Amino acid sequence: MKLVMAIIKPFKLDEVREALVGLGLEGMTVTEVKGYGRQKGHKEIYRGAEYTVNFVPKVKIEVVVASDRVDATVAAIANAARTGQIGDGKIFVGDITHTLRIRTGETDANAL
Amino acid sequence: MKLVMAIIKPFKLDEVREALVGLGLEGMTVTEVKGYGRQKGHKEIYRGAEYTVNFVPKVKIEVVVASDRVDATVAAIANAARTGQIGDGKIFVGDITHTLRIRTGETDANAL
Amino acid sequence: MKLVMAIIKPFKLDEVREALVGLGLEGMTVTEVKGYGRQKGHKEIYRGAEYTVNFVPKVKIEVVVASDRVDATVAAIANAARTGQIGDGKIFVGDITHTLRIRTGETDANAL
Amino acid sequence: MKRRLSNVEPLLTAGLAAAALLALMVVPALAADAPPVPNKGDTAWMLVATALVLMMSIPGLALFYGGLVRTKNMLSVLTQVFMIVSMVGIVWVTYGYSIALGDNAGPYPGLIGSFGKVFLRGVTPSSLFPTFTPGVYLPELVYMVFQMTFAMITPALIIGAFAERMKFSAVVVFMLAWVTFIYLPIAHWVWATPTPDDIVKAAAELAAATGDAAKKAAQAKLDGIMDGSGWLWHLGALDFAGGTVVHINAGIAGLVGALMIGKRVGFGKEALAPHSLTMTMIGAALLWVGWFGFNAGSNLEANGVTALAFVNTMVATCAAALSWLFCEWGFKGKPSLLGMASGAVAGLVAVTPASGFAGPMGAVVLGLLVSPLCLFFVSNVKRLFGYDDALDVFGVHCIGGIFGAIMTGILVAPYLGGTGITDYTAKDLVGAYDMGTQVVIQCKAVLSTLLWSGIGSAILYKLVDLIIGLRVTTDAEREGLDVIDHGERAYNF
Amino acid sequence: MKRRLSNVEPLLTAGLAAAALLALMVVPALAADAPPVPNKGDTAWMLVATALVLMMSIPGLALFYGGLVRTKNMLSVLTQVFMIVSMVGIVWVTYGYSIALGDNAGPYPGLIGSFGKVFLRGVTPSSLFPTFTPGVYLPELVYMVFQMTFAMITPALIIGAFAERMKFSAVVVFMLAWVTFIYLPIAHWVWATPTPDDIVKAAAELAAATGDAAKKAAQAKLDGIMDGSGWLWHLGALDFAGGTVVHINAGIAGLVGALMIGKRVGFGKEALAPHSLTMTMIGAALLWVGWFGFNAGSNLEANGVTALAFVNTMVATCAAALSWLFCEWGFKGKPSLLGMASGAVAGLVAVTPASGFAGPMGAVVLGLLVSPLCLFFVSNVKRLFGYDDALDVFGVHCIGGIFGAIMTGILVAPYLGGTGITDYTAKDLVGAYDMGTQVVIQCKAVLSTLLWSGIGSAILYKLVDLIIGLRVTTDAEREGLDVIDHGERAYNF
Amino acid sequence: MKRRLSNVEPLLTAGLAAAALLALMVVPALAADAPPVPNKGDTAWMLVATALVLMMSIPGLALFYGGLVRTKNMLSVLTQVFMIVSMVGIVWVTYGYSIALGDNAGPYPGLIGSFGKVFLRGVTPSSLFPTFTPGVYLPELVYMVFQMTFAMITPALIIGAFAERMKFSAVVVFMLAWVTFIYLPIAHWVWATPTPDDIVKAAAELAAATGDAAKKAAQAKLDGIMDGSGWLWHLGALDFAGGTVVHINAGIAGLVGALMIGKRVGFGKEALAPHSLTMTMIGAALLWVGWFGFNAGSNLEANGVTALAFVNTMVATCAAALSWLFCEWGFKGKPSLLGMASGAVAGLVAVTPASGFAGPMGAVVLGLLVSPLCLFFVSNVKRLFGYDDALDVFGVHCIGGIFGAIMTGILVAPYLGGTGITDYTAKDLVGAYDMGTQVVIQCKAVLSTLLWSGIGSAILYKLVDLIIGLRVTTDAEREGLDVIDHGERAYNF
Ligand SMILES: Nc1ncnc2c1ncn2[C@@H]1O[C@H](COP(=O)(O)OP(=O)(O)O)[C@@H](O)[C@H]1O
Ligand SMILES: Nc1ncnc2c1ncn2[C@@H]1O[C@H](COP(=O)(O)OP(=O)(O)O)[C@@H](O)[C@H]1O
Ligand SMILES: Nc1ncnc2c1ncn2[C@@H]1O[C@H](COP(=O)(O)OP(=O)(O)O)[C@@H](O)[C@H]1O
Repeated sequence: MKLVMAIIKPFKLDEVREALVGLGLEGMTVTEVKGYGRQKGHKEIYRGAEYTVNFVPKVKIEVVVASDRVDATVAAIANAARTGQIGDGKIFVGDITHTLRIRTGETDANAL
Repeated sequence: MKLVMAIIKPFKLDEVREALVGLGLEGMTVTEVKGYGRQKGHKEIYRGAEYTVNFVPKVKIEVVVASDRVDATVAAIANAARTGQIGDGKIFVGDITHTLRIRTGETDANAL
Repeated sequence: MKLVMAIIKPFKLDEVREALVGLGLEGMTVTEVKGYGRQKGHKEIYRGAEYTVNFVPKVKIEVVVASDRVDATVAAIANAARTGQIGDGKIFVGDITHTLRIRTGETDANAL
Repeated sequence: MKRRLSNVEPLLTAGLAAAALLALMVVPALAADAPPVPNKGDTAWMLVATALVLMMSIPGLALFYGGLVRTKNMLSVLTQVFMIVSMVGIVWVTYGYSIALGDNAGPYPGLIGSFGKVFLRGVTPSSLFPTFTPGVYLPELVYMVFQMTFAMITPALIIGAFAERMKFSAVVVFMLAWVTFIYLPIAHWVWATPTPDDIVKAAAELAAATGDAAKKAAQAKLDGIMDGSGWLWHLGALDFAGGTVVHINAGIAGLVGALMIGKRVGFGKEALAPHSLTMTMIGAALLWVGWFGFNAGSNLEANGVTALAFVNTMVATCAAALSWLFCEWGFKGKPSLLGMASGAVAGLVAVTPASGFAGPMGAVVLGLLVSPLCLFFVSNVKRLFGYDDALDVFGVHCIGGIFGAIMTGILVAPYLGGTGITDYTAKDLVGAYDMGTQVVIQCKAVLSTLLWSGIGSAILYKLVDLIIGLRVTTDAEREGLDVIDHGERAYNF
Repeated sequence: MKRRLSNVEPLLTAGLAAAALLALMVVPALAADAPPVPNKGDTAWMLVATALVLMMSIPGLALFYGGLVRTKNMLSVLTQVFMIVSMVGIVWVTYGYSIALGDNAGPYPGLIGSFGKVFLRGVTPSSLFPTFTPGVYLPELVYMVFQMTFAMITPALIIGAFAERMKFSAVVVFMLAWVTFIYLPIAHWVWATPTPDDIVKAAAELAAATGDAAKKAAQAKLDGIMDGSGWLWHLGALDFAGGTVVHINAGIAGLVGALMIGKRVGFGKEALAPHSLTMTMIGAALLWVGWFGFNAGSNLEANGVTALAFVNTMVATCAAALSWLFCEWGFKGKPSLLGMASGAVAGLVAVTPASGFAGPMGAVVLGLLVSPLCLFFVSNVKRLFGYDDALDVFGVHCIGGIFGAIMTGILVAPYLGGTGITDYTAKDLVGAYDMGTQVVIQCKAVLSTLLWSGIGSAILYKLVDLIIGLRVTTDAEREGLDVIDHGERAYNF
Repeated sequence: MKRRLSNVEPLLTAGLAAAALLALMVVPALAADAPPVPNKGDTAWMLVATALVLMMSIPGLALFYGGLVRTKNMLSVLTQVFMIVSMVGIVWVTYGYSIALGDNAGPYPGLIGSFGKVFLRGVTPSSLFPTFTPGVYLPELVYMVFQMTFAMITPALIIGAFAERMKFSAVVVFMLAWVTFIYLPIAHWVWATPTPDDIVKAAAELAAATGDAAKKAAQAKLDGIMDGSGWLWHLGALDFAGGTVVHINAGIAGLVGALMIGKRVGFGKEALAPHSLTMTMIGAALLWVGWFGFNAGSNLEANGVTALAFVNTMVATCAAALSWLFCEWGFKGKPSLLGMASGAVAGLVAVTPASGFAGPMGAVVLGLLVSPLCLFFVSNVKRLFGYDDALDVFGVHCIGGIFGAIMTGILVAPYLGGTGITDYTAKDLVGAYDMGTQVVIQCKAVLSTLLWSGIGSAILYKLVDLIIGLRVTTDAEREGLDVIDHGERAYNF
């Protein structure tokens, strides 16, 4: 199994979720994160003091899939999340060696 | 070493923490996340507008353990987190190749 | 490629970011997390009721780097994040098998 | 003259002859020509009422609206309301008061005031202003600043319609123009009234006049006094505290704005849920508390009619809040806080024109009815036509205001527990109330407001759009107005 | 008649003979039979006081409570308070006012009013209501709406006890019943008082009566007047602004509710920390500010006694806030904001019955003592018995109220700086104060309230439980009442 | 005597002879020796004003400040403000009032009061206190509690300067000492005034005196009365509502504190962004609303001058808010909410001393000018010198206060629309106004305040530092004062 971890623009979350559901993936986990990259932050001034906010709000989607579905998953996310503008984000893929569904005790592919 | 990553129901956090501590694990990292899965969200209506909230609040626990303790760890989490109802969550296990304790510079098993 | 995941003290975030940028790393993703470890939390009392807050606020930095840059990356983070006091945090390294830049479709090393 | 004249009511029922007597008895000031002394109780009440109306705008309205937008636009709402309040304060003392209410000496006294009191010329701590009771006066500065707060809140109401997408610079320019060209005239039409003492005196002279010539002269004098007042008031429109001037006016300007600026990015697709209903609740509660100043303060005195306006404001709001809650519970499945708060505001809006005229039970009925009507507009009608009146300025303020204005013509009826209308000239007596006529007058007032404000606002939006543009870019809208327009974020938790 | 009669105090010391004089001198209205005219300063003050008491409930109490619950239940608290306020407003004008305070003409005038003023029948802008000073009247609408706000806040206080677990529908039904069957009678017992003018006049006639028959007749008349009042008041219970009617009453109803509904899921195991002490602080501060309307408004006039009640409200609260802060610092290790805010509320509760009777130094002592007592209850006693009075309605309002009620009987003593008690009939003179008797009377008032409200509430809870059920399911409780009951979330940051 | 004496102004222009007449006519109380009766309108207004000033501190100032600190220090700000308010309330009734304003019978009446009214000895509900109009009195308890709220807010202002790093215990001790040794004397210097009636009477006797000896005696009597007043007031310093006593005083104490305690950890390196500008906006709005009580309440009556102070408070604030907004827009690129709110507060500060003296247009000018000045201080000057006045107590309150105090000397000029100065002794007449002299007097008042408060505060900080230490450890500062000092967190979302 593989962990597909995508960092995307927050307002793209719903489209990406729909794309994954369309693929038959029934589970995913989402985290609000802050990203640093080519897309730059903004300046804020509070009375005298000026602050540069280096991080921009992003959303991280983690979805564990069977290894053979990785490519489709990555493609679906990329298509749904793309705006073509700087800051669209990244997709990283890593390995998962075990999976367990807590409720039932099912493991691995059955647990996804 | 292995990274055990568990997505659980928020109100189970304390029980899971105690179970892990009971196992002699002295460190873990917790993130508030939103999960999508079989457990469905709810509807919200604000004046005329109706929104379906697809995600439910979950907690993600990440704990890195020596490889030989993975099974015990997974079992402990699963036992503590189980309610038997939809949405109890998942446990995923992946590999960790290096570990470092920042304070002391200790590495790998010593750093856990 | 490797995923370097560091759990650090929140007020060290800017120094660590600068250290990574100094190394030529142009992207990273940051999450606010709660940590449990040797550093203990505090007590809160609300009227009669006493609560022990077991978790302390931490920041998790995730940065994916080419495998040959792992050591430099880990060292840079460790140096910038160290205060020498309990709770300085951990650095974990895992494998990443694929990477994709959503905007351009570039993959792997080119996508970092 | 259609404002209730409570203190002299019993006398007035005796008709014109009584009026002569009255001039000598009830208003000794006139007889003796000694300057009237403001009652300190009235002054105290009106100062408090003024502070309460300011509190309605900031923080009240700002929070009510602010809680309903997304986090990234919170500060833009707060800043816009705060800016409008401040700008209108300066407009008011420089030329607004004079043009709207301070001076009926211009060439078209029915339509607009004139520049006689620009920069508050001649308004000193000892200047007096008449209340609605003959012989009772307030320090003019009190009246001036009380009315200022009405001019502040009205444009601030509008911003809810085009929230989350209009440029801050455009808001500044538009609002300056809007207050000047839309608000000031309408306020004049409805609220520029003659001094009751003058009417009473003239009516007494008319009554005392013998011989045709004398009668004609006296009548002409009385007519002259009446013609010096705003045309809607002269027509007999009843608007105790500003249903037309404030709510219908702002509501229609909001709708026009929402239509001309267009929908928010993501409207109808993404969830645009309120970022903090807690703030919205605080805002609604402070609006309610402050509205006592608005409605009961509009009596300009602290007496039994003030108490009536106060009570009506209380019970209409209770009724409307409950009514929205239960309608929503019945029709949409769940009783929500936002619904309850919206109902409270709808009730406050509806009772505004009626507050000093309806009886408490009439106010309860008004409240019970206004909520389902507004609920229907903010959900069904809005969905049907697909306009993005972001915070329902039209659905609540315009619709609630129209309903309240028309119902005022009904609920004022003595046989429905209303106060009836007493004429200072004692020609129309209590009881001789013609509901049909009054409702027609009310509709005229509503229509004139809709037309002037609707068309006028459209022209102003268009002009501002041509000159500086109304709307931010899509990217800016996504990022949020707080960072884009103001360089700040509301929260750093 | 145990309410202080400040203006005529010096005269009264001359005894019964003076009373005759008084009726002619101080109350010329009675002599001349001219209708009394309300003082506009009084009217202004009472209108403001009313607005302040509304502000205590919303947003004050709603935020104070709301901040203490978890995020997921925030809106349920806000909605419950808002709903109660609105519902009671309608109850009050339809039948509540008549039954509680508007009408002493029923068959059991000591126990309950009657339906003479349902739907505010006969209450017009020119109706008057007596204050506590002979010859001084308020517009009745002002009195009516001022008292309405007391009826609004009392049931709202209760919800803190069973917060985070009671069904919204159950709250609606329970509160409607509770106000009707518990609040209205108790308010009548304590606050349904005769017109001072009537007493003064009757006392004067008694003094002037010669011959046994005449004396008897006069005495009977006086007795009749007194018997027309609420029995607790007649008994001589001192409760300036509602220690029994509001705080003990709500506090015991809360405890009974907490016991009958049971503990929250996770109580004692999970952390149930307040979600926003910022909101709690705002609430506490607005409660304090609004409480001036509550306590000083209860004098119904704007005079020196009003000032005394105002000052006592200020200093008792200061003292209690400090006292809780330092007790907590000493006994629990850290001085907390929540402690300080709780102390302030405890002080406000305790000074409520005493506010117009104690001297300022007495109020300070009262404040210093009430905090450790309440702190002991909300921490130790609550832990000992293990009931889940979620927001400490019992520990703060009931205990603080009982303490304040009893201490009122002590602090009113002239030799402790209190005002003493002057009888309108001039039979008890200032100085002839019997502390023992008074404290016993105070205890009787406390006990009757505890019994009626405690038992009555238990019955009502049980009935509601049988009919629609009091509590949500465990799953719903875990999810939070906001989403379950209201379909909304408080925050979307 | 430099306070405006509005009601008798026309008479006074007739000079000394008129004063004799006046004593008999306008102040019949004095002639007939009947006790004056407070006007209920005045009493109502002043009670409301008092509640408004409390609302300025809590929740107003607490939120304004609290929103500007980081989440982890929110409760520390709220608790400090709440604690100061409570502590000063007790200080005031035990000895503060007596020492500052209650008693001019001590050995140095120009410098300090005495212990005659400790524990409010002799202050009963029937005690009266003179207003600024001869013959007009308030219940002394009202005056006492109104002034109490000024003593509460002044030290609370200071905490903004050393926010986020001072130990709670140190704040408690420092503030107790500061109020006692710095605030009470300065309040006395400026606000301990003689009874106008006494002056008028003495002036009349002087005018009536014939023969050198009689004249001398009469003059001595008049001088004696004047010498019994605070020295700054006697000097002729104009400070309508507390520019010196409150704002300059607190502002300089804050700067000294910020310097002595040192910068926050991370100052200049880490982002120390406000955690909730929403709270700051609520605070600013409530400060504005409450400030009407502060400024217009300072007239002690509800009349035309009260209205003037009210209007000036309104328009100066509007002008200053706009002015800051546009200056920031022009010079820093974006118009911010924080800027607008800061401008509003700067305007409120600046108009405080001038509120009853300037004309409305003068107040507008004052507001327009104060904002760029304060903006320059909080950004450029602060950066230049590198002190960490965390919430800009010096830059806004001290600088704004100084500017307002000096401008008061200018704007009071009748030819600039000001009210001019009328002397109760009728020696200086309206119009005979010498701006140069007055500005010099104003500067003296400013300087004395800066010196006494600056040096005095430095000594007190040092003492507290030696005894218990001023500052928390670096680790504690990183963790946040909420958890460290109070064992709580502000939010648990
Ligand atoms: N090497 C990396 N490791 C982890 N996260 C990264 C890395 N590079 C980029 N990111 C994440 O991807 C987001 C988008 O990257 P950015 O460089 O701004 O735009 P783009 O992906 O369009 O080139 C960043 O905000 C960050 O959260
Ligand atoms: N394939 C997946 N990848 C990542 N997270 C998942 C995946 N499937 C489920 N989850 C997480 O587990 C949670 C529980 O899953 P759900 O299907 O609702 O219930 P259950 O685990 O009882 O079958 C989800 O809310 C989501 O956060
Ligand atoms: N085994 C682990 N797995 C995941 N996170 C860990 C683990 N051990 C520690 N951490 C994280 O590292 C943080 C610091 O650890 P702690 O033991 O407090 O101090 P130190 O790193 O100085 O020994 C913890 O708060 C937790 O977030």
